[in-house]
Amino acid sequence: MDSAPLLGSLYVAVAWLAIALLALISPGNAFFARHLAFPLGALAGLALAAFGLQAVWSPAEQMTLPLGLPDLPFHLRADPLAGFFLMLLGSVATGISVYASGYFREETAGRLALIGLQYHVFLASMAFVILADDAYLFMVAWETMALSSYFLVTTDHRQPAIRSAGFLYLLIAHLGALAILLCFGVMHGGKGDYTFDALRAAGLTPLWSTVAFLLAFFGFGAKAGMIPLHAWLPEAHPAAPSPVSALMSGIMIKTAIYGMVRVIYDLIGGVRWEWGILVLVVGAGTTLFGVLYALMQHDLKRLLAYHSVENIGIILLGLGMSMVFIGFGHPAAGALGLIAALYHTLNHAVFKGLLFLGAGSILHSTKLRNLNDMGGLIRTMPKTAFYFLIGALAISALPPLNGFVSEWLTFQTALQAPVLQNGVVRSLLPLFAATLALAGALTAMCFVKVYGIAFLGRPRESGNAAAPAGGYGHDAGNMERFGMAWLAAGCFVLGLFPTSFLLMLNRVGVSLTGQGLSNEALESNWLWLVPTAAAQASYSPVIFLIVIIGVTLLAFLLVRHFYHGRVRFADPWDCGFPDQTSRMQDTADAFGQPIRHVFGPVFLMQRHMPAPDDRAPRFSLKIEDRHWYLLYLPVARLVGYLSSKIGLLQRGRISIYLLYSFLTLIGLLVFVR
Amino acid sequence: MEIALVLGIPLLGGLVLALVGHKRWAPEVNAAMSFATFCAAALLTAKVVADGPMVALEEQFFVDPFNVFLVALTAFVGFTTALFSRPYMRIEEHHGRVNSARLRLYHSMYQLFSFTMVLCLLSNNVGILWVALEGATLSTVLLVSLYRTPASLEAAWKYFILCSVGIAQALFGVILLYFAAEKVLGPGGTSLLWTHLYEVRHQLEPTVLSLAFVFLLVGFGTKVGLVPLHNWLPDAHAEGPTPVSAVLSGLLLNVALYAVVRSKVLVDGALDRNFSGNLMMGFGLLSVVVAAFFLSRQKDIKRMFAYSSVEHMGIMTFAFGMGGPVAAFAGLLHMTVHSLTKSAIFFTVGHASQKTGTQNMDEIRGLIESNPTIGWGLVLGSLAILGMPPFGVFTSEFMVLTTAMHEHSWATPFLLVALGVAFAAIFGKVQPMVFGATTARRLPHPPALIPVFVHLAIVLMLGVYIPPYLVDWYRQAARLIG
Amino acid sequence: MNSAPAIAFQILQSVLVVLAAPLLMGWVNQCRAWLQNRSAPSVLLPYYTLAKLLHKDAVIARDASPLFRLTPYVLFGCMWLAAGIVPVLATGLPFAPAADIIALVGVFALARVFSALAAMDIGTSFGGLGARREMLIGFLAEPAMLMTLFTAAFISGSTQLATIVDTLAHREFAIYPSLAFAAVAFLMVLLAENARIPIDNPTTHLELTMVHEAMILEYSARHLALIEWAVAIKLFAYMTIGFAFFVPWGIAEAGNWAALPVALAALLAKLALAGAGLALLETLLAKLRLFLAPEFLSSAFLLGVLGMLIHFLVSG
Amino acid sequence: MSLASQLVNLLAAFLLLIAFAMLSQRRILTLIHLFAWQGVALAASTFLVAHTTGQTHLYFSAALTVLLKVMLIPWVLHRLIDRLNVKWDVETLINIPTTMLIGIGLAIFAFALAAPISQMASTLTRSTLGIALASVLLSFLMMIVRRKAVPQVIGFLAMENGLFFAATSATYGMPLVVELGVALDVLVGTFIFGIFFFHIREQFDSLEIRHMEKLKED
Repeated sequence: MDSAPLLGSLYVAVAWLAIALLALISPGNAFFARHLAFPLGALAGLALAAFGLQAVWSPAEQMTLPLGLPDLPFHLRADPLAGFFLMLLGSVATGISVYASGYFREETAGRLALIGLQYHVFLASMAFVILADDAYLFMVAWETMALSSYFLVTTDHRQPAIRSAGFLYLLIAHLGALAILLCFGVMHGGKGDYTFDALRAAGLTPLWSTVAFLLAFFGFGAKAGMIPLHAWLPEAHPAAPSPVSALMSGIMIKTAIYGMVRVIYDLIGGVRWEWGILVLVVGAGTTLFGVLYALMQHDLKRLLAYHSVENIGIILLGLGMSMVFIGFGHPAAGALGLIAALYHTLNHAVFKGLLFLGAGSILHSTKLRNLNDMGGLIRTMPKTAFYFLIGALAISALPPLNGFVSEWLTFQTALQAPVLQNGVVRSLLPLFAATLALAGALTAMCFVKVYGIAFLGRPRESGNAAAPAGGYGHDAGNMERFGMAWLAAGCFVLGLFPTSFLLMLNRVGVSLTGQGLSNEALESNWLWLVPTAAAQASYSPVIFLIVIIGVTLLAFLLVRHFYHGRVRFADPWDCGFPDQTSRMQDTADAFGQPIRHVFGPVFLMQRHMPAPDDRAPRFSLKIEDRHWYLLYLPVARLVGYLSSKIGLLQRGRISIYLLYSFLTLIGLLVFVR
Repeated sequence: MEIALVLGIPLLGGLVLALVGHKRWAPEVNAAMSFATFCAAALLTAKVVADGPMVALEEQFFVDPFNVFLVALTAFVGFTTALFSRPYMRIEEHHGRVNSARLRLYHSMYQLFSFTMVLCLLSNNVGILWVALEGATLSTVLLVSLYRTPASLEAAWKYFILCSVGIAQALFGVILLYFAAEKVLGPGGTSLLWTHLYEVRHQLEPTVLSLAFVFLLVGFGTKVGLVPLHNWLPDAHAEGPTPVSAVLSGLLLNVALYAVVRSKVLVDGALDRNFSGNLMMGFGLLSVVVAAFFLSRQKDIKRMFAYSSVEHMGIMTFAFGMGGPVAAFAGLLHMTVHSLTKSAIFFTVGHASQKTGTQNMDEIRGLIESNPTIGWGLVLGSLAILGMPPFGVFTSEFMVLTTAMHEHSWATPFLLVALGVAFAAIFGKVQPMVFGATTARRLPHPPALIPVFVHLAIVLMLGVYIPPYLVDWYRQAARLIG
Repeated sequence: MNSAPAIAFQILQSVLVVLAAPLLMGWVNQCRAWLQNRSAPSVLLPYYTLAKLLHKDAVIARDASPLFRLTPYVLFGCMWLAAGIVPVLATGLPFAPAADIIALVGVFALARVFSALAAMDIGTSFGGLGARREMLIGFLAEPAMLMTLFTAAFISGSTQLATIVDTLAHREFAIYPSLAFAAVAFLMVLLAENARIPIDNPTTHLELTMVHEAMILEYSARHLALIEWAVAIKLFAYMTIGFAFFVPWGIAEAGNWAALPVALAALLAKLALAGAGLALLETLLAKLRLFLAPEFLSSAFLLGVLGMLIHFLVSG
Repeated sequence: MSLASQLVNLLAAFLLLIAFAMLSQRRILTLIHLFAWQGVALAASTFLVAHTTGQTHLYFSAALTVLLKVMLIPWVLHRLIDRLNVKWDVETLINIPTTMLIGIGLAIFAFALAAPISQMASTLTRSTLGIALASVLLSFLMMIVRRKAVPQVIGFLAMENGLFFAATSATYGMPLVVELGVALDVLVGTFIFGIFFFHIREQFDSLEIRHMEKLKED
């Protein structure tokens, strides 16, 4: 069949919808929702990944559904870009769905039915966002996605914090959606035709295309979580059940990247370098802000959420560089930047999904989410600890895992700067690369903190009821472990065989920018990752891994062969101070202390230090986001002020009301005269 | 024939219910009559869709796609509201807020109100249209004060005075229209017949018509609830019984807007410039913005949704003001989905406030826990009215916004701000009401929630799929008024 | 490229680095002792220490996880890998294209992360303290290092070490002002990364100041030996990176046996000088307070960035 | 200018005069009387127009006016204030001279507005359109400034009078069916107002509308 990938993807999306409905229909004992829905959803995801992969390598194809507006039936299209994101969605959703089938198993029937419904509607709407080929279907899918995820976030709606998080989330999502809607309004040529084909053909003036770009950037940025529109993200992601956090952080915010690429590269077209500079500046700010605030967190899921902000910043850096290069007429370098950004998108989906799942397993088994209460989990949850370590190393951009590859590609893009003619811009790009370097190192620091505090050391608050002296909880169940293993394998595959993905992304780049990587890059085999030319840069993760394992093993064997393997066990050295307790270990807050010291002005801190004579000394620290005070609260106050002023219009006096009518009448009559 | 049925059934129903007095089965009769009206309206619709526009009874009545669509909508919402009011008013009676005399008044006036609505829509005579619209005020004013509380009396008084005065201005507009028409059509009965006016609209005197339009806009606009003429609206919605709020928002405002749009068509014919359109866009925009800011300070749940009606009437007025096939289509669609959604919201709101014994939003909590259907109905309805896809309200807002962006891009920042503020306001208030721990008690009668979900299902359907015949129908209507 | 002689070169270099690294350590210590007017220990002392440690029984805390025992090997492996990438004796090594300068920095980061994790494994307050300080230094040193390397990368249009060295060593001589900035920055990073004065003092175990030593407090015997060895290789690797960038002359082509003696001699000379220089620096400088370390390193970072900008200004 | 037309103009002037008088009148009883007199003037002018032009339906209209606005409604109002025992003087929000000044301004505005339309009219009453508009606006003003419920209603009814006058003066009256409908609305409206007075009185012990300012944004 000709339209296999598109039709197949459509079937998968419909299958998800069907699962959603079936989950709702059998609420009695929720057998379906409990045992079948999520595994079936995972299978569908696997199929979607395959179709997406096929779509990348097939020519673009379109179809219409007999639904939608008059004159505007739903248009669907599968092209390489969509195919890539479908693959991302499908493959990551597979792991998360398997995990979810274990995670949600103990929910009550009613809740489970609702979760099953919302979860699969969420998945289906994301698929439709990617498949949409007209503005209307796109918006419908986009907002359905927001709505279904909102309900998932508020699953535990009895907690006020979760309610307000959900509200904030939906509000910002809606504002962003309005901006996107207006962006489509700008692009459509007044012919009432909202298909993407028509929008592509619109031919805007530079002014209007810049307006469209700004609207799209704002609208999609709100969903992606770039500053200063990120405020919802660290609230909503921790509030949601962990598989949902993983979906949101792993996939949903990537649909915003999809939207950005689709609208800016494909629909508006004619990318200008000034746009790229804006994207770079925002991206750099987002990156640094995200990682610095992540370092300050002690709520594990919140910390991960801030890292999502950071990684969106990294993706934006790649996109921005790409736009700068394209704007200056260097599509090859532009394609490289785009590829780097998209590759990071995929990588982030995989490792952030993995990390959120790991956090979910911790939460599930210990009921803890505050790092300061954890410790020593590696002993009770060794398997989770292993998977989490892989995720942590991947997000810290350490070779040979996947996070490194995409950051490496981004650096390579920045190093193309000498081709630019504009001296200022040329010297700016390395600065953004410096930001990326800084963020990478800070991320590593943050994950040393997370891993060291949560999994290593000894349990901290042993007074905690959930924390028996020997440690907490139990390891994750089989399904949960399988889900994590799937994504952890993804980290390895993406890290070790980047060339095949590079070639795939090259097709995406060619389809969007008209030009791809150099021939030398394309001819390199699976072993060698060569972005431009072998003399310029190359990287072979497989060899890298083999050597590092080989050398490590060699060292081990040599030591064992020439010497002995004798080991004695003892208490840790107490420095001559025998009364140490596990509470004296470093806490998450303490770990961030140097950063607070160095970057003090960035944070809004409220600290309470114990006095020397305190009976029960406590240290408390509250870090707040300055954006609240600089942006959100002023806006809220302005709205409050305006509405209080407007409220004065209506003071209950009928005479005044009559006067309004009277004045309106007189005013209009004067106007008519 | 069908016209006679559509008009006769509610009139008969009103008389019967008034004469017989309150009986135990009065709510059922009310619902049955409304159902019969709906059936007749469906017949009429089928006929018009098949045979095209027609006039009847010495041209005093006429039906075209525009008004038959509203007749069908009116009859449908009238019917579902009657279904809803059956348990609702029983619970009110159980709570001792109404007695049988007032129920008699309520049921008969409900039918008479339906009658005036249908009359207003079907009348070919602009004068009778005015009379019917004033009749609608008269028939609902006593319903607003049904509870005889100080607040409800105050609300009804304001409603009565403001609407009567407003509509008096419209009468002046009608006189001016007649004055202009007489020049062309000669004195006598035909000069006020819309079908005739429509044919000669290009020959009407522009000065007079522009003046007439001002009076008509102020007059009918008062009933539409355009800012700053809207002040009666929140009070009347908040203090009357909920079924009345539902029909006020769902039907009366639509019909008043219908009158404005009809006037606009004539004025546009007479004037070259887009005079009426600009005025309507201005009023629409003002209503949207002001109502959005009002929304964020509400404490009373019905009052809040009343302001939401002001906002949505503003959007429709803006859409019709823009004109053109897309915007007019969007306006008509918005009329449909707004009246369905808003009445559905009022149904849930009614039961919610009965369950919690208050209309104060700070005291309503945890509806999803205590009664999932009411809670989900409210939250889905609110999301729908806020323009969340895949509900149909989004469809029309999509068309309005994108058209506005293209043709009147200056207006879009205002719309954007207003929609954002409205979203924050309404959703920020609805969310705590549906989530969290509950404050509700049991109801003595099972609530009627089927209408809620029927309405929402239709709105949902219109969001993803508009049946072709409906599209045709809208298109024909849009052509008439675009 | 992947000819047998080239592979032989690769193996030769790797083995040489591993074996020679403790010698460099000994040389630095000897120089420092001379400069400080102490009687110097044998230049071979590091070898004796390693042998002693390897023979001892390992003592491990009861709570230690497998990560703790794995880390010394990983550290050693990482450093060995780094030594294989850097063109110490020759360019065009068969293994070199597998990792460029960015990957090299990645290798060091990997090692750092593992050592910090291992430090936190036991759950003593010292381990955490050391890890925290190490990461603090690392997060600043790593970007500074990258910026330095980028300066060179921009000059040569490549991030491949081999290409960079080729460009700098074999083209006609040119003065790159940007490299001067980069060199200073690199030196600062080198000091910080290798736990030298003024950032850390490799000889102290004072709680308030120690960084690296705090992290490895729980290690003993063969594990400690591997770590110490890895530290020595790291210093060696860093120095040779510096040579490759700033004084690349004398380096051989892989497989060119004839050039080997020259390259070896050049390397020895450079190392001797650099070791002495390091000892001199350590003698002249005082250790900084911990919270001055960020300032020190951010200056390095800024110098690196400045070097890059100057490259663009001058060449543009 | 024909005699009929002069008479109509005279009656129109009389109508306007009464409108001003109502605006300045404090006593409620007198207000009702003035309203009745306004009805008389309206009926007379309608009759005159009917007689001159031979528009038979205007006779109906005139009769209806007499019946409704001269007799029935004043009588109802009279009974109401008797029953409700409200004979107090009328207070205004703005003092009466100011109100009058505003009224004069409105009248001038109305004339200016109506002038171009009057030019187009072919009726013998055409010059009175401005007066009709002025009396509508004056009644509106009166509704705004009065603080009691009853005078507000009288203001509303006076506005209807102005509208009727506009209809006859500009167009020789609306079609009969419309006139009947409007009359019905006015009648029903008056009754509902009456009902309201009792309800309000029952709830608030007074007919002052300042009690009814509770529903507001605060």
